[in-house]
Amino acid sequence: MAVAGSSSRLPRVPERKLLSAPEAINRFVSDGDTVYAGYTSVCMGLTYEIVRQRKRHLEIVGGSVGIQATVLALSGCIDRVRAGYIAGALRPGIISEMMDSGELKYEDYSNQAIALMLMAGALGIPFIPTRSFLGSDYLDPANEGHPGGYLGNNKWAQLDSPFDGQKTLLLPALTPDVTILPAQRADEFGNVQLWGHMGDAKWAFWAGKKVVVAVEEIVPNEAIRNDPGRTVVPGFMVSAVVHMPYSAHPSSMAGYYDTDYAFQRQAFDGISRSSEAFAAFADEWIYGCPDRETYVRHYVETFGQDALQQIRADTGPDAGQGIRYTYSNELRFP
Amino acid sequence: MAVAGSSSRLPRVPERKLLSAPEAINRFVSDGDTVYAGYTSVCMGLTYEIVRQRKRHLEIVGGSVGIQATVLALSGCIDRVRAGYIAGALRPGIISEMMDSGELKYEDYSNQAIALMLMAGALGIPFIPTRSFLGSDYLDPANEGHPGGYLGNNKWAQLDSPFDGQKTLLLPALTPDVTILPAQRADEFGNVQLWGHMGDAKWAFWAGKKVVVAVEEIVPNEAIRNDPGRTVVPGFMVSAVVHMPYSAHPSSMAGYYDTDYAFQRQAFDGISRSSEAFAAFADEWIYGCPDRETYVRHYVETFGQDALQQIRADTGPDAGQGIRYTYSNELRFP
Amino acid sequence: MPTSTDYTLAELMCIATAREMPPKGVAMLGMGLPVIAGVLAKLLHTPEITLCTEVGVFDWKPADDIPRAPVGIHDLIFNSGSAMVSDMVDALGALLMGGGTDVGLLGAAQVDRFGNLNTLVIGAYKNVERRLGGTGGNTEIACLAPRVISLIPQEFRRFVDRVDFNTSPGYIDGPGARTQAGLTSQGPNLVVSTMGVLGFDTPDGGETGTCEMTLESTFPGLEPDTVQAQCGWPLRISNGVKEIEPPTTDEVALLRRLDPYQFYLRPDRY
Amino acid sequence: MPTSTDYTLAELMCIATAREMPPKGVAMLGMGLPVIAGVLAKLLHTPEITLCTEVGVFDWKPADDIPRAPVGIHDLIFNSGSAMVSDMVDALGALLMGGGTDVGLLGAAQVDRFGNLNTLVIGAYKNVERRLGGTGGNTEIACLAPRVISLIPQEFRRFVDRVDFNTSPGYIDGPGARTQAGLTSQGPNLVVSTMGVLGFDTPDGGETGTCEMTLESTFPGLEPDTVQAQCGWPLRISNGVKEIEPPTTDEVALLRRLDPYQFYLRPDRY
Repeated sequence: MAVAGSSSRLPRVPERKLLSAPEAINRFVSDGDTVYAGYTSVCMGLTYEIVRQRKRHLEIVGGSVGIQATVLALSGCIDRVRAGYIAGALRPGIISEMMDSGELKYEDYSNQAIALMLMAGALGIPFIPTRSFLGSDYLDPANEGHPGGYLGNNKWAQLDSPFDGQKTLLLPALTPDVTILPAQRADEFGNVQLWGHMGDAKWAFWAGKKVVVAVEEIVPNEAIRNDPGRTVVPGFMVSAVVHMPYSAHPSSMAGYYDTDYAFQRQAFDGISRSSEAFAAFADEWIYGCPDRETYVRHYVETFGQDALQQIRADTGPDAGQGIRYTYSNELRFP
Repeated sequence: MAVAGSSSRLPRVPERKLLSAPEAINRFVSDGDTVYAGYTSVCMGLTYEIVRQRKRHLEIVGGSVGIQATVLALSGCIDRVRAGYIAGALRPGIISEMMDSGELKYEDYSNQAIALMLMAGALGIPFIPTRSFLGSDYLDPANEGHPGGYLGNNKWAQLDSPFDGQKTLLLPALTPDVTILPAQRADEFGNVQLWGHMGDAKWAFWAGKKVVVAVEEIVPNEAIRNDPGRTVVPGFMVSAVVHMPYSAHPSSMAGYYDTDYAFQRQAFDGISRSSEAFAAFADEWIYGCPDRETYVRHYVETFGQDALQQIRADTGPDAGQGIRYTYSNELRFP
Repeated sequence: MPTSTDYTLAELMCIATAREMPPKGVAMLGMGLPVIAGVLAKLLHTPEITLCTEVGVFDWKPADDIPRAPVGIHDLIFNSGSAMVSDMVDALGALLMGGGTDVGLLGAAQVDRFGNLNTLVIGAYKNVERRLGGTGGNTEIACLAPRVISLIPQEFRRFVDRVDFNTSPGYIDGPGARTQAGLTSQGPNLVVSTMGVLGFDTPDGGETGTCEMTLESTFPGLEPDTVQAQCGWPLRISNGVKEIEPPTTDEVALLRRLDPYQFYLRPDRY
Repeated sequence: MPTSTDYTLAELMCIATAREMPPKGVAMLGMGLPVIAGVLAKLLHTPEITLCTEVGVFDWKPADDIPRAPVGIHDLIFNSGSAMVSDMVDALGALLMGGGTDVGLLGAAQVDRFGNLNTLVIGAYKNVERRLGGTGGNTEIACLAPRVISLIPQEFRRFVDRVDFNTSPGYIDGPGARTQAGLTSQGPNLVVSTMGVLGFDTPDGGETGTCEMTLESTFPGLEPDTVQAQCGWPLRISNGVKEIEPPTTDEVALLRRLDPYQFYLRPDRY
């Protein structure tokens, strides 16, 4: 008669969370999934694994989606994007063409909207109001049914507050099928610690039905439990942890490495211009480097150890002086 | 033509935030204010100052309101309470009588509801949905218009989600006129750092139109900026900082002192039974100790230095090893 | 395992609850006895259970030599050994309402035949006989946890046909009522009293069956009639009702070690 | 203070913006030039201004010898020297929508006579001529900040009578339109271009007046006609239109020091 099993929406894998990248992506990313894959810091290492496993018909969501979305679109992995900013569309090229042709459907939101929608998804509420968008052309009925859209009336809804009449826009909850993010560290149980400004990462961790995280360091469980206020999501909400240094490169990871603009411009800037340019990039950096160690080695061979040294995040003070979570061992009771 | 001044709802006092308790309460608590005054950790030091300044017609709000609400009610400072749990009503006595007689009006919510309402208030949205309360007698129309109530139709409203039809309860935003809380530390600019489980404190800090915080330690601005992830609310949202060790006693402050159950039982348990009992308590601990230093001295004189030693939170590991927010001084650009 | 006869019924209520904890999954511990029952389970039976509380405690792991069960859901001791500490929006929002909880442990002043709980008032809300503290996080745990174990002393005034005020829905008024109200189905739920363990007739989470409380087992030496005498409606009795195993000396000893201040269990009660 | 003639118009746009920053208060810096303009102001003119960005940066205080202006709103350098770092719900929710921001700094592809911005598409949304990146946090800053300073290069294709898509409401289509749409009133707002500084005819935050963009001052050596030639509607010209002070050598030197990688300002543009 013991209460057993689990009806939760989360795929619990308490047995073993430390997986290789191929295992984690194979197990937790399925064709057709809605994928959150970062905003300020993106997990390129796992993104490339998605490309190598040729996942198809994915939707990508996020506040601003950058190089991870560009690579996934050019690889034919995604056919929908729900975001506030699509960096790949900034300049004319293949991404813009895919959006024009209908090959890549899109629903335009904003950074605040996506963050609130992820929070609503995490909280298990069906919608959350915002006071943004009011007065903009996003809400102009003339723009309903635009050819890129795929959400229809489920994109948002207007409602005056029943309490004070304030006009609001109701944003529907967003629960990605899988959240893929880099972080500084985790333990083998999936307890993730992340610090620094983090955009919409916290709520994406909590909103994802499945969560795959790649970390710079695996630390002992005690290191997590000694400073539980740094934990952004507890292990029991996480599906898999991948130990993958430099997983975010060429984006940044506070305390470890900064953005590599030189690489972004040399290797990335041209990839949207022609399918040949992308194929050359992918052959070298995605297929040619089947794991992150090979990628880092190839990077060093190509640009030198100095390049890796230069992006190292080595400036700034140590943190956390004088923080204690202590309690009294023997309480004062009458 | 420079953009000057401020239309914000916050009373900015950038010039000087480090105030004495009498100054802070005199300046930022007004008769009739809605006051949030803590949940898991409550600021008794500032609560007593409110009593000494004989503020009137306050409303107290919070998830669970404990000894701070009891003291404020018995002192005649509050006439309304909006909470999920009213510890003072647990046992028959003056608080229950005040609620029965209409002297103390009340609107019953829940801990989750108050936390969400504070968050909505902080976020500047007029309401937030929950899936709690559905199926309960709180929503039974037969219970509308109960004699203790004072919010009427502004208490909450039911709405089916326009996206999926899910039944929800809309909770109105809660923006206390003033939030009063203890914390571990702050700098003189009002940047507050708080750690450990914190109930609804974070959102109360952000939701308060005015914010008064009492801290165990004043630390240099650099200590804050070296570990900005510990900051729960930035100084520009805070009205006043009071340096007041043991401000939360007999409740607890992680890393400093644990709950003093002996004092709670000896000094507090009887105060709701008769007005004489409360008057004796108030004479000794509120009026007899006009500031927190005197209070602590009187505590030591009464119970001995050992008592203070016993509640000291001295067990548990040091936190924050290996946390660095570093960046690269010289970026890698082409 | 040597058994003990030196125990109170309230102690056995906690011990029996600990035995009923699921072997793994996420448990949200409500105020009061749920805390000590949850810690007892974690240390003795179900080391993989994940203990959480609403103030922002996630996956608290007590040391083997822990000096006490946390005194209340907000004891500072929760900060040492938790995998994460944060706040109530995370705990009652993202974790509980977000669907990450497997079981909630609750107490209440009253429970009724459908497992509804009352934490607010005795008497009518518009004509209060006796005011209680209020629901705290009880309502959301009852509404949102996929199953609930309640610890309620077996007293006639507490086991009532219909709670004076349903703060915390069980099966409300019968099959289908939860989903009709907008709640997810729930179960198998339990009530552990000071006299026995009671389930519910809910073959599929409250959609069918009578959804009524059903006596599954009694404490050693107690007959179903004794339980019925402390219950305000004709209690369903399971066909195979049995006695639970008496407490072991280990269970009693650990429970008492976890309550050094007799905060949870006073020898003079039950 | 020695003035400089060695500057580009884009540099002067940043310098002029920095001069227009309020002396104190909370500034939310949008993507692109707002970051370097805000840092320039903080270091040179308004040390008490509070710099924030939407990714969760609160009150960033650059060291005097800071090696660069942050490259983007999410540069790791924001983690060193901020009073608080957290996330976007805190920054765009609790701070911005909660009412704690005094001024927002924005860029955009187009601006129109009522100060509306466009960050999304050139052409009609249903018949896109040229897709842009999208609005990011631009929309909420325009909707929710009580005043806005926009940095827009003075080009005919950018200063249009009506933006192709109003992603970020200014005064929408005239007096009263903001409040009617459910937004708070706003102002005094500014557009700083590569040729001058433009205010709006909004005596009381957009409720009265024409709410039209109005040329307040021009850059050294430029006539209002030159600005008008790069503006797609008949521009209101202030009666007292004047020339701004030329940049000082300090302003130019610091601006260039803050942009060591020519990320913000390339010498070949404007």
